[in-house]
Amino acid sequence: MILDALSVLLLLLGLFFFVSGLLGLWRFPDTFARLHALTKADNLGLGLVMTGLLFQVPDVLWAIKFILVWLLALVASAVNAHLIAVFLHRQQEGHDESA
Amino acid sequence: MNEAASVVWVISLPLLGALLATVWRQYAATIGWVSSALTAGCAVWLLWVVQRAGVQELALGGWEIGLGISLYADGLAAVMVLMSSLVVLGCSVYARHYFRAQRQHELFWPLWLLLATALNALFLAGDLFNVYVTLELLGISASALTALGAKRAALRAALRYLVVGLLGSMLYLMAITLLYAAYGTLNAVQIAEALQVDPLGWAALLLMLAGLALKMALFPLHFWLPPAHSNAPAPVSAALSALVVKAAFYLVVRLWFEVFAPLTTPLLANALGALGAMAVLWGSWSALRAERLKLLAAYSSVAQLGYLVMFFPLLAVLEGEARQWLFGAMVLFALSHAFAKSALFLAAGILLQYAGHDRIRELSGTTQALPLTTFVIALAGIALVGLPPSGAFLGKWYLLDAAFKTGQWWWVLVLVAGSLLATAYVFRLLGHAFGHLPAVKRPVVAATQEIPALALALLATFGLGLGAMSLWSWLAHTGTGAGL
Amino acid sequence: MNLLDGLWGVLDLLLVAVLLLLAMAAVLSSDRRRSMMLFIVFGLVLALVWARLHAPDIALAEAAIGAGLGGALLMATLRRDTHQQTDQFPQHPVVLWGVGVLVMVLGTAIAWGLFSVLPTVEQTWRKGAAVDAQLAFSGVSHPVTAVLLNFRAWDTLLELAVLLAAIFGIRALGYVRSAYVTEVAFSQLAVWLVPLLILMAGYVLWAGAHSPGGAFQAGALLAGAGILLRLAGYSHAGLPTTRWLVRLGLVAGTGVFLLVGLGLLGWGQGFLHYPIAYAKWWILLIEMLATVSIGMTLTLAFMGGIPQKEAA
Amino acid sequence: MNTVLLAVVVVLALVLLISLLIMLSRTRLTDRLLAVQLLGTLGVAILLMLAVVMQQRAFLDTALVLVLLAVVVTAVFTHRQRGGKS
Repeated sequence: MILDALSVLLLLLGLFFFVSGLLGLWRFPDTFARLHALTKADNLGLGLVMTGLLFQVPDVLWAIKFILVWLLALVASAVNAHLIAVFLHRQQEGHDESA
Repeated sequence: MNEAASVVWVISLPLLGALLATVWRQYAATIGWVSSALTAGCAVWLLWVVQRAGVQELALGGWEIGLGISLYADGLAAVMVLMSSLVVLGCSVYARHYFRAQRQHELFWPLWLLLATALNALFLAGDLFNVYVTLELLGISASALTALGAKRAALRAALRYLVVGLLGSMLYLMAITLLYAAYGTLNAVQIAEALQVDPLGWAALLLMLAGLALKMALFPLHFWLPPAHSNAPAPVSAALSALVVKAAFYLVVRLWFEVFAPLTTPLLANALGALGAMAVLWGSWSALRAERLKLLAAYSSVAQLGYLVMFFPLLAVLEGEARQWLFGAMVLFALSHAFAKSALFLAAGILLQYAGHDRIRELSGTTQALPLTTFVIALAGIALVGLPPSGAFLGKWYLLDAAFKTGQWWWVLVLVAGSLLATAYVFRLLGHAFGHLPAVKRPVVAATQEIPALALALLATFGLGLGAMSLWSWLAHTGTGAGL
Repeated sequence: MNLLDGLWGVLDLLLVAVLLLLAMAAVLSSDRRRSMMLFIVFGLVLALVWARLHAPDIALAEAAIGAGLGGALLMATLRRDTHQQTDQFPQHPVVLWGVGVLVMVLGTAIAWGLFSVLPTVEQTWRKGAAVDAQLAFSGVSHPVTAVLLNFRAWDTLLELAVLLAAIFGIRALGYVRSAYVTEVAFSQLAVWLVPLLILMAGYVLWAGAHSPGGAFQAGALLAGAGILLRLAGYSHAGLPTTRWLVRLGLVAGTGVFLLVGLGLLGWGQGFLHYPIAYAKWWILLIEMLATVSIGMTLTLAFMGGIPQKEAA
Repeated sequence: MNTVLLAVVVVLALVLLISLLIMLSRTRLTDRLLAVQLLGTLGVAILLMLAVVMQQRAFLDTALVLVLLAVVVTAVFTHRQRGGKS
């Protein structure tokens, strides 16, 4: 019961971060700021959702896979954010007219 | 080896050839024509097996049919496989000396053999989803081969051809989804047995007909055919016009007369026949006005497919013996067109190589320079018009006969008008070709290019005409799906 | 219980709304880059929908091939397409009306057919439980793999041939390969990701015997690794530098599949008829080579052909 | 508990819908790319939740594949070609 409550709490926190990421995407003035808000949101949001779910899994193999997904998502989101930032930077420097 | 193995070999040999030609690129041409020749041999074997031992049904993997896939070879399928293998063989021999650029050579052979695999696999498929897979292979290899034409127009035509082909396959796939959801099997015979006259059946029939009409370029969905068929390399054009559209027609025949037989009403058949009639008139008229020989040949294909569809309304009302003979005549007409049209395209390729263009107005002197090629064009023309002794003559004659017998005289008008137009475009072509030019240089033409074209043209006229009776009677009486 | 059903209903509605919105936006958008981004998201949401429909196999395939690799290939195509010309279909009003009517008729036919089949589809599925009955004799314990590699192996064999035709088609279009600018930071990250992708491919292949997975998904992951290597500055994307070895790799899957089938025929078993005792091993062999072939084909599709010597 | 989890999934799907609408309203390419990233993460989160609710371990593999290939897609999209063309 306590585990369930904890799980719900974490899930709600995760949701909060997702929603704030959404707000960031919507309201933040320039793209770098949006990038910043977004990366935070989806790493933390996904992390919290994942942790919340950890209390609900049937066996330890599930738990390992959950953590694996999250770790990979961290790596992936770091790479993604870097790529997007470089792309954006290049655009703003005027290297790229096609976008 | 047991007799049913022939079914497997006519599909496996070209596929094996395609794989070998990919890896051993320097021997690709040799691998190509050797495997085509072996396939043709196996196709004869298959026909012999079917003639002797009746319908061959092979459950692949040893699973019960329905769970596993079956290959199904009856008389119609065996004849189509033989037709396709012979045309492929002719074009393969021709193609050895056709391509100049190394890159084209390297890409042509694997794709060409994959096309041959797809055709034979399609003719022999007993499973409707398997048919879809073969349609995919056929569509992709055919449009890739069209792109080998290398000109910008060819690339554009190839891409459009690809998109149209995918659209057709998609419609067909949707129909299969519906049928599978309703009957829980993909096997054609099992679906035919279970099929009921209900909205689902109608929807499936409509979707399949629409998809396949697109693929066989039935008027008014023929818009993609002339650019694709006229811009592809000559051996590819030959196969596209002679075989690929015919594969779609073959599927329509199978679905119409076997799977969906309870749903097909004379009204629907007449609607199809009307489209066919318009295809005949429009295709022949456009062929008459075409500036280029290959464009003429492509438009003539639109018309010839129209004739094939015009058999449907008459088959819908005839019964018994007369219907069987008419069915045989339709197959004979399809065969005749396959050989004639491939010969015409191969001849056009020779002309294009030596004259540098195929503009009909400027063909004067062709007879002097390329007598054999002109002869091939004339023979192919005989079959396209439907003059005796070609196979098409028998087909048209019997169509005429059936139209009178059933009192549907309006088809006769279309038939006569189409034939007159065909005569006009063939004689316009020959008229220009026979134009005399002073001092024409005789180019050296590789015999391996002219002989296959001649052989195919002879098959269309004398072969099918004089040897037709036994084949016709066999088609009418055994194994064809007509009686199913 | 009622609340649960209600929530499922709301979720379904939301997913359908998202899917429809995406599809319409992707088709109607005039900017092709935008369309493709929408298409990729479409693949992602479609994977969710398949998951919701209890179809984990298709969800996995959609994630790997539809959203992931398909997206990468589309992007690559768009970037190679330097001339911004579009092939306009005829705009004549008669043609447009004709197409419109045809689409309406076919759409109605599909809807009509679907509505008539929906009430009975469950029964049909129960009746057609032949796969489960024969699963024990197929050599694998996952029904989808059993269908793909054993019951309907012929379809899969031909599908592999379709991939082969596709790669030749891409070559026939004669794309100009452009070189990529390599960035150090990206190359460092790619070095981390490539082994992960290969490991994951191995896992997905192995998992296919007993749970969703298999050669096509694993091949897509391998191709993902190849694409990353290509972008990170490896001109051959990890493929062999000997050209005939590449070609051998391309045909390996189809080739072994066909040779096993024909070999069994020669053995007296029948085409593609595995003996029960060895079925598992034949399937494993075929799947492994098919994975390699699919991975190489998709990587080459991204690159536009077998790499030539590239200027530094 | 499943009801609660499913409710969270519904909210996540709602967020997905809204981010899609934001994405459609944006004209700049990078903004759209950002939105795609958010959509991807939301998709993964929904898949993880569905895995627990529907007791399907296979969805975890799907999530892994999505995460890994998302990088490939972004890399292809943002990578620069020689000659300054992007």
